[in-house]
Amino acid sequence: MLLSVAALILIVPSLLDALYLRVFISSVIFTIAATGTAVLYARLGLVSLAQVALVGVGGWVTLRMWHATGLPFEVNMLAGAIISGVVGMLIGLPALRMRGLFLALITLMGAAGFQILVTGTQFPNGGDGVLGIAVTSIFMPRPLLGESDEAMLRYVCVVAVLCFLLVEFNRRTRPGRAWALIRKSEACAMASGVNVAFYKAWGFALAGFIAGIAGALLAGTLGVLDATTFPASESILLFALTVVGGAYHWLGLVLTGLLFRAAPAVLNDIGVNGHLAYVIFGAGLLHALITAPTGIAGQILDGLTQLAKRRAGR
Amino acid sequence: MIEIRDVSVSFGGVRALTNLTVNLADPVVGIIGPNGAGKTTLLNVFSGFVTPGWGSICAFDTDLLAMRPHQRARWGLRRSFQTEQVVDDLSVADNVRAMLDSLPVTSRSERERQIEKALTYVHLEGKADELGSALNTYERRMVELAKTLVGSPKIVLLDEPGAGLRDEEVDALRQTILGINEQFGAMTLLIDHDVEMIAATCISTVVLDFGELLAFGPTAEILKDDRVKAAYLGIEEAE
Amino acid sequence: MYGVFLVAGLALGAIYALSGVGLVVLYRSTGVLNIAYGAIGAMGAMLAWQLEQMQYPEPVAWVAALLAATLLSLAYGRLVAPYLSYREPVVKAVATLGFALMILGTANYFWVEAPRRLYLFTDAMGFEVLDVRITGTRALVLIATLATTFGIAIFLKHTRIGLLMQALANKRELSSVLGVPVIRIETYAWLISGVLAGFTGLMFGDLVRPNPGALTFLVIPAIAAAIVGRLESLPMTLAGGLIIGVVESMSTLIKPIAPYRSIAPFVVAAILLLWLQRNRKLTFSGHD
Amino acid sequence: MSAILEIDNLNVVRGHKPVLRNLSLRIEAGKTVALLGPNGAGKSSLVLAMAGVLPIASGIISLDGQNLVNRPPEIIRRSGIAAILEGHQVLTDLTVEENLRVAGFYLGQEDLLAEMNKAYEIFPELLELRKRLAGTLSGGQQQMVAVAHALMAKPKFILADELSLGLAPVIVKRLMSVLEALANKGCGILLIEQFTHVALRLADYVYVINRGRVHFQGLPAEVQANPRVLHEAYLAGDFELAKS
Amino acid sequence: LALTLSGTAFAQQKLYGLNTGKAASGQPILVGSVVGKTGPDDFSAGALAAKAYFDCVNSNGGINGRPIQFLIEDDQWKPEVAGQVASKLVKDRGVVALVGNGSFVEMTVNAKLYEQENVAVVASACAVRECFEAKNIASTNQGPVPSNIAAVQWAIEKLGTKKVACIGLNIPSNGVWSCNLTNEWLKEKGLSGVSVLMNPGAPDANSALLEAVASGADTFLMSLPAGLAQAFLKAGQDQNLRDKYKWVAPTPLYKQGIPESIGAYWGDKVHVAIELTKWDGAGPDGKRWLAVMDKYGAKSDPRDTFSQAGFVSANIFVDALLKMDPKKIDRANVTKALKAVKNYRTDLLCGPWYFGDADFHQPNHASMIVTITKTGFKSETGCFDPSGKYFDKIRAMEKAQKLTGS
Ligand SMILES: Nc1ncnc2c1ncn2[C@@H]1O[C@H](COP(=O)(O)OP(=O)(O)OP(=O)(O)O)[C@@H](O)[C@H]1O
Ligand SMILES: Nc1ncnc2c1ncn2[C@@H]1O[C@H](COP(=O)(O)OP(=O)(O)OP(=O)(O)O)[C@@H](O)[C@H]1O
Ligand SMILES: [Mg+2]
Ligand SMILES: [Mg+2]
Repeated sequence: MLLSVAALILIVPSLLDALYLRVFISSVIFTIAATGTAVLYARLGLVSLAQVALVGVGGWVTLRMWHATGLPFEVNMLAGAIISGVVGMLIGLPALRMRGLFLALITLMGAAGFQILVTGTQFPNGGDGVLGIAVTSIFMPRPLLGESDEAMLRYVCVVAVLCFLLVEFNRRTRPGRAWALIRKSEACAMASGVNVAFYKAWGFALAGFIAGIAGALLAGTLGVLDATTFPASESILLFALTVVGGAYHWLGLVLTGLLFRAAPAVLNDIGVNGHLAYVIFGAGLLHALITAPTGIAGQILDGLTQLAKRRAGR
Repeated sequence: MIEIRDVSVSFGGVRALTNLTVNLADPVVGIIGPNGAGKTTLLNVFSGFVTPGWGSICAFDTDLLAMRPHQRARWGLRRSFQTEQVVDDLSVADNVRAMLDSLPVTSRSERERQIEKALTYVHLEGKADELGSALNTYERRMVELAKTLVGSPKIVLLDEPGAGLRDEEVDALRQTILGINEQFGAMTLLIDHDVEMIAATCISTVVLDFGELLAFGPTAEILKDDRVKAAYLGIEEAE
Repeated sequence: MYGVFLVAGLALGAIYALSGVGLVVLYRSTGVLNIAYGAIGAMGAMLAWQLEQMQYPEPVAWVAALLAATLLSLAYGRLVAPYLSYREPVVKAVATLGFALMILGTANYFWVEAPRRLYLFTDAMGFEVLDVRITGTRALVLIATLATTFGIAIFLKHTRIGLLMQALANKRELSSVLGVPVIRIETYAWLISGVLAGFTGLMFGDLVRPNPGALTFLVIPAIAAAIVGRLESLPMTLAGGLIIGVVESMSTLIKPIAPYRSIAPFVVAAILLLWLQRNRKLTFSGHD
Repeated sequence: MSAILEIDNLNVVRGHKPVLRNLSLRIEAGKTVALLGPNGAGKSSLVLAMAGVLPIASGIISLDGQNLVNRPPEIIRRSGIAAILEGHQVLTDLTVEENLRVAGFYLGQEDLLAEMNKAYEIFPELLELRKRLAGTLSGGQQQMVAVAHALMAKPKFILADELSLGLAPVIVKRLMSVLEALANKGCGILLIEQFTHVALRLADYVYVINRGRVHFQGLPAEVQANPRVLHEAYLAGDFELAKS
Repeated sequence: LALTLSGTAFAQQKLYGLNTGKAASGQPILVGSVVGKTGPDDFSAGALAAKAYFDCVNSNGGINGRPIQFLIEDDQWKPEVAGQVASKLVKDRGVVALVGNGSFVEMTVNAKLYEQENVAVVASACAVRECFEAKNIASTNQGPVPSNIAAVQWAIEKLGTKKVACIGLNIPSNGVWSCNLTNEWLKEKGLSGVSVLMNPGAPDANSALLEAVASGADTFLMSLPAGLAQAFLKAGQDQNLRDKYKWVAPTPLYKQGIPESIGAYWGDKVHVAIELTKWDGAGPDGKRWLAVMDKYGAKSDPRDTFSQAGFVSANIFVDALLKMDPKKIDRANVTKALKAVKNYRTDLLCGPWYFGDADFHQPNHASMIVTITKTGFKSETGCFDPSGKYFDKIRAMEKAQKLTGS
């Protein structure tokens, strides 16, 4: 499994042209972000509609760190991820008392607030002080291992795999079991000795951390960021697509990333009018939500098991 | 030894428990009473989901109410719920392991030993690796029971564990409950509407009615009590 | 000075409150938080503008706006929503984003960005309060908000349909087993909310600007007002909307935060909600 | 005129799994039919299918010759079949009284009040609780509301899934006499009970099902006289399980 | 008569490029354009005008026989998409240059790519600061700063303005930047200005209006996109403030449909500084622009300032290429040729245009003032170059590098 993924990561980037290199880099980055959404949704039964905003937080911190210190990208990325994890935890604090739609909406308020703040402050581009904006944007350089688009695509893929593994590790150990109990019922979890508040906060922190990584990678790819990338509506869309792709399996998250970034790019590339693309995209979203309740990945996997069964039956 | 002193609970204007005072000492104690008598509420007070207006519960010389819910679990309080809570996408062993995660059982081998012992005790040793979703109602009940038995429990609270089981299964459950004290050293409080089961397992029984203590004593005597018959069993006219 | 901003804030708050009320009404009966609410209203407003351009009399524009919004709302309610009825509320809510994108794309396709202005006869009326002129349109928004808030609250409480709507919102499947004609009742709810969306869109088209994008995403601050009412209480939603408006307007007076005053809805909603929840214990599964 | 609720060769699939397989069964007005079977036999699925909640793959459900297959639940309810679903299902955000009003909303105002009063007579507990949100009731109290829902509908047939679950013996007794009275008045009853003896005492006819199939049908006396009937039916399931 | 004739002949010649009347059939020259089309506003007018002109050139001999293949990409107002489509044009398709770019986000994201790949951009709708401060981008429009200042300078001279409230978007590289520079300019003149910043998504222009009123200014400078400026005017009308204040604005309000949509109430009360010359200018290039648009553009293509700017960009490009050896038209040579453009004169611009080799490009900085009447726009001034240090610096640089002298 891991081997074939490694082979894919090695080969595919060298086959793509410049446009699709860029498109796939973005797709993988948002696959990573969706991984965070999925931790909350699939493992804890909670919904965060602030994930794209947290990606923004991670990107902001990464840029700020680089302009301030000039440290290697990976260090800044870690800082971005940690801060974004903390912010994620703060946004998730109300989750200790709420769940369901309410909680989702509270996180949406967080995302909307971020949108306004960051429109006003913009992302660091080399200006003085904490909030300073430079006359001419200074671009943060790519990470050493990702200087060309081709290398960058490999770089984000490797980070994505690491993020999957991080989540998988959490899922298979203590936090994973605690989350499973909480999802079933908080009362039951408490009666089982689970510190519900802690493990919920842990889930939000992990989701935020992963979003931060995605943000850092986005900043690393583009060198500068812009507030228009992180409106609240994008956070809603990312969650919707996580459901459409399938939150319970990594394949679903890969699909989420592709739907979020590659699908619009393909429509744009083949010259579909941007407004009509919205219509197609919206209709596709509705269609997928209706016809694939377990997500597209769920359907694919279901189909495969059925097929395997039928083969075995014969 | 559990001392319940003056425990009162009200939800808004509804009094669910009124000045409940009783000392429980037997290995298996039954709690019965009409619907809405306050049985589940009493269990919720034990596990900390409901904070009583006043009163105290002292168990094995520990003030139970002073602890937060998950701390009580670490201390040794266990409970099952009126609707079962087995997690579908965890294996049977993981369902039990989740309980041990937050208990101060340090060594890995000790944990595995305890899981095995509990699963063997409820006759699920062969299903340790199956997912929760593959179990039937009875097996799910048994997983819940196994969960309450790991990590040296002191008190096990069971809320209608027999509901929805068929007769032979109830028999098996009965045997399981009876052995808890001997095998795991915990004291069991059992709520059930199945009087036969109460009679067969509980040494003494608490009867609640409208949040008040209606009667308390050895089970056989209690079930003969006229007030209990009238309020709970509904056999006053028949005899 | 303060008075001026207070009055302006109330006028602004009425905008938030009006759409908040529309959102809550639908949510209470169908369990759908309609993110497409703004888009539906926008479509109504654009149509009204178009008809005004084509020199139709104003009443025709009004009717067309309400009708278009109602039809859109009904279309979603009848054709799409039933397929999602068994999904969790969040999924039902985000699904409406798909509908919003469809409407927004269509509107933008037909009405490419251009200078536009919607005229309503109420614009010409007006009176002064504390040095602020309140136009007829703003007054109408405030009155309509008050009227719908209390009218609908009474309707939901005292009529059979209101009761059945509540039942549906609570448990759809059980309600149908109990004999509630699900489709019919839900149709009423989508109808009412469609009319409200159309009216809101028309008012916003006048007060904000007839621009599909701007009107579509106004739904997010409107959700803030609805949150204050816990998606349930109409009077609280009204209060929430007004408070948000006043806070936003008053923060103009505090220099450092003035440019960021649009954040008010979100901050106010979060704070009020946390405060209203302060006594709640940890949640139990299945309860929001 | 006596109504008949008939099920013929019913097949129901949940997920990818057939849960009812060519199941046939018949309930006559005024008669009580007990449906027995181990956990997962498909009893609840049958009730859900009959109530119109589960889609039916093939087969016939007919009430006096009128086909009810895949009709919406509210139509089935209105035509006189009231299901009491498993697991004390109530409208949690509504008060007890509102719950009853919803269940009988299509009756006239007077009828509604009359039925409501009848329900309160059977469950005086509910009268006291009528202003409470149903979600805050105890498990047993909720079950009373669920039964009252069915009574409000003035049904020709009642499908009762695990009626006594979580109810105090005193209430179970009361309920059983309510069912008896209903049957005497001409209502057909499908009774699903884990307490076999309770069910057998009340029933006029018994079906034992397992794994979605009928394994035995006959008079309660036959089952009582020969408990092996039950055991064999239950074991049949295990046997199949071992095979597959 | 002779004079008009020769004028038409001149226009004719330029209108048809090489004026051969024959379609070009050689190897196409790839040219790209990145515009923000799908989003809060449509910035594609410049590219559409450029396309019309390129079509015209192609059917008249092309660039010495080689047709221009023009690829327009929509950045959808999204930085990532902007990066993607620029990569596509510059790397995958290998365009020799970009012409007619107009966007809010594209220049910021791609400035570095253009520099690395040595491709020159003759933009036509720059809106943010980064666009004017990039090495390889020069635009034919002037952006908010000169336009703001021109409007204010005129208001001081003609309307007696003393204190200005600059109403802008709370975006650092747009509203904050342009309002700050305007305020600095006012300070230099011994007057004062305040910024009133609002969020792009703000629903209600009313509080911005009240804030502006509270600032004590006598003149409101609406440095906003047309939609928001209009909302601001509407709030002003609601409060009936028309006659209590002076109302001026930079270019965005110079747009078809504005007089009708803001309404007769505002007739003769709103004054706009425009970045290029008037649409109905009588100059040969002005006429040629409209003629090309009519013949080669779509009916729905806007005929506005940005269309003019796109037309100018395309002309600059074609003129530069026509001078080159058609066999040597590659990116490096085109970039060199474009950067060498100086003292380019057209009646569509108020001043001469140049690309130059600097880190900073503001070739277009002279404006005209128009007043919005009930039915249209009325000229107040001819072209003038605003005074002040900001412009002195630019003019000094132009002189030193001989970019404008003839
Ligand atoms: N959250 C609550 N809010 C209001 N009243 C409540 C709440 N929880 C329980 N009650 C009431 O408290 C009383 C006791 O309820 P409890 O659940 O303890 O009964 P019980 O003895 O377990 O009954 P059952 O046998 O039916 O499960 C009931 O009248 C119930 O309605
Ligand atoms: N939601 C569901 N989706 C898919 N399969 C289900 C679902 N619920 C139940 N089943 C399956 O349907 C079969 C029949 O279940 P059903 O609940 O009808 O049995 P039952 O006879 O009522 O059992 P019990 O006595 O436990 O209530 C079982 O094998 C069960 O696994
Ligand atoms: Mg109970
Ligand atoms: Mg069942």
